[in-house]
Amino acid sequence: MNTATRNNEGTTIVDVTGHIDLGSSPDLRKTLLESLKETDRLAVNLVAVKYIDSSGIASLLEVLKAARQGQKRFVLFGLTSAVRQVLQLTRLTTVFEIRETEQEVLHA
Amino acid sequence: MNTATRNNEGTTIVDVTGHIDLGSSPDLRKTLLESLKETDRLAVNLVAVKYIDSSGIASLLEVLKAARQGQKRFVLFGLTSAVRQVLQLTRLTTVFEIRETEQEVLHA
Amino acid sequence: MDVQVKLRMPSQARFLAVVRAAVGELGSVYGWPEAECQGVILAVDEAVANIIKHAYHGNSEGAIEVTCLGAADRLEFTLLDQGDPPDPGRICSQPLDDHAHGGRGTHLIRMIMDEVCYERVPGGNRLRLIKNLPAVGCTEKERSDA
Amino acid sequence: MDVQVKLRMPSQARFLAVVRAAVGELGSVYGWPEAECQGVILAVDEAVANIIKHAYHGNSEGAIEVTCLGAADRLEFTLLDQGDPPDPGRICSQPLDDHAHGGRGTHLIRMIMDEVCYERVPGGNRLRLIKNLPAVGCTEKERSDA
Ligand SMILES: Nc1ncnc2c1ncn2[C@@H]1O[C@H](COP(=O)(O)OP(=O)(O)O)[C@@H](O)[C@H]1O
Ligand SMILES: Nc1ncnc2c1ncn2[C@@H]1O[C@H](COP(=O)(O)OP(=O)(O)O)[C@@H](O)[C@H]1O
Repeated sequence: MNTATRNNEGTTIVDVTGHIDLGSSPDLRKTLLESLKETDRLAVNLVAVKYIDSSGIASLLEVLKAARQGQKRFVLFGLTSAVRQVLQLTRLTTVFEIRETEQEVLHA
Repeated sequence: MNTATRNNEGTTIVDVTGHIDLGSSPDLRKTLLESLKETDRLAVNLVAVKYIDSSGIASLLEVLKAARQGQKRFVLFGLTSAVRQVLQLTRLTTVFEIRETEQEVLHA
Repeated sequence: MDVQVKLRMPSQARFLAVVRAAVGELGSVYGWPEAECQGVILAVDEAVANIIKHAYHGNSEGAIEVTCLGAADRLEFTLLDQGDPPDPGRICSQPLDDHAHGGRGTHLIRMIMDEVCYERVPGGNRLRLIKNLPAVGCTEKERSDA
Repeated sequence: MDVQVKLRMPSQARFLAVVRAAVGELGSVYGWPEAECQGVILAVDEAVANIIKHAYHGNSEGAIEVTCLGAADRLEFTLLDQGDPPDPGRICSQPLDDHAHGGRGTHLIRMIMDEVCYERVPGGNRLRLIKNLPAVGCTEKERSDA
């Protein structure tokens, strides 16, 4: 897994590529929590994530919780079918704010 | 492996995708030999071929031989690193006519 | 004749990718629909991750054996470890609608697989996972097009 | 602890993809350069294809066992079949600059692997292939960046 962080119209975007599993989810968690400190709006681009397991989901939930506590926005976008499947099975599709595209994230 | 055949400026182009191995090379051979019957210029687009083994190379050599016998042109283009590696190891890079792009095939 | 893939690996997360690749490739050889493949990959990955986390507590020197038996109508997985056995009371013990961070792996495994069986055997802890294939009587081609 | 992947499969070309996936994933877990991975995948695939073609003559019911042993500094493969043994005089017997259609598989295997050994053992025909890893003393990260 790799991550790259950038800014688009005041929203911090973290582009994630690769597989999010037990090995890589601690890195993801760390990167996202650090980014969250520096911004009020954090969006995670999952379009290049072909795999996520429950440890990845747990990391995203932890970031969501931190965002809520800080009254910040935390959005996921670009979900592949694999990511969608896991969120559906774990009944979390309505817990996260989920958008199709980066444009929708910025203008919703 | 999948193949799709089309025509561009009088050259028949066969787009190949997937892996060419012992299981799929007989199909490739058949498709190419049939296409060769209908055209004087046959080009194989290998840009989406991530794997080829010696049985695939053998099939391409067989088509090359048939093309030479019929005084027809037979070109490969869009070679990925995997395809390039096998052709180099088997010292066949100079035996085939190889082009970078479809444009080069048409205008060379 | 069926196909068997057996992996012996140390309890390290970096080898999960090898497990996933082998399971995924087996599925696509048998022409399973993409979504079924993804589900089974996830279930097996979660089960191996649980062994790394809970049986071996993150110790990277534990041994894990994953056996996949593939046939046209089902896939069967046997996972073996010599770590701490699972406490049956904790498997799927946490309600899914609790938004705590953990506790979802065993739910995913049960939702995806048709049979899930944790056993204590002489060689250690054994987990058997079975997935029956959806399509009966349709060709591999039809299935892979689905 | 090293990693072992063992595949038992019938002599059918469609399972070659499972072999390639497992070998490729092992290579990338150990952080090999892409070109090395591709080479080893090719060599093992050619060796299994030869068993299907020449030991079992295309009969789809023969048994093939492929064992991959992965360590940080080398990969070792053992292939076992119960078909016809190879005629040593035919291995790499055809000059590469002959443009005949066949005869390249055994050359590729020898060019890519560091050790290639065909043996007759009680269980059948055994082929051992060993590839030593290029980088000594550089980290996995450096290797995968290479
Ligand atoms: N293979 C295993 N070995 C030992 N304990 C296990 C195993 N799998 C699951 N468990 C127990 O079941 C609990 C629930 O597991 P799970 O639903 O995967 O969630 P999590 O891993 O996030 O705790 C674990 O916390 C652990 O106590
Ligand atoms: N595993 C094997 N079992 C039996 N014979 C083999 C085996 N591998 C290679 N051979 C013999 O070696 C010859 C050369 O093999 P190879 O270089 O791979 O080319 P090809 O498969 O195109 O003939 C084969 O034709 C066959 O006679």
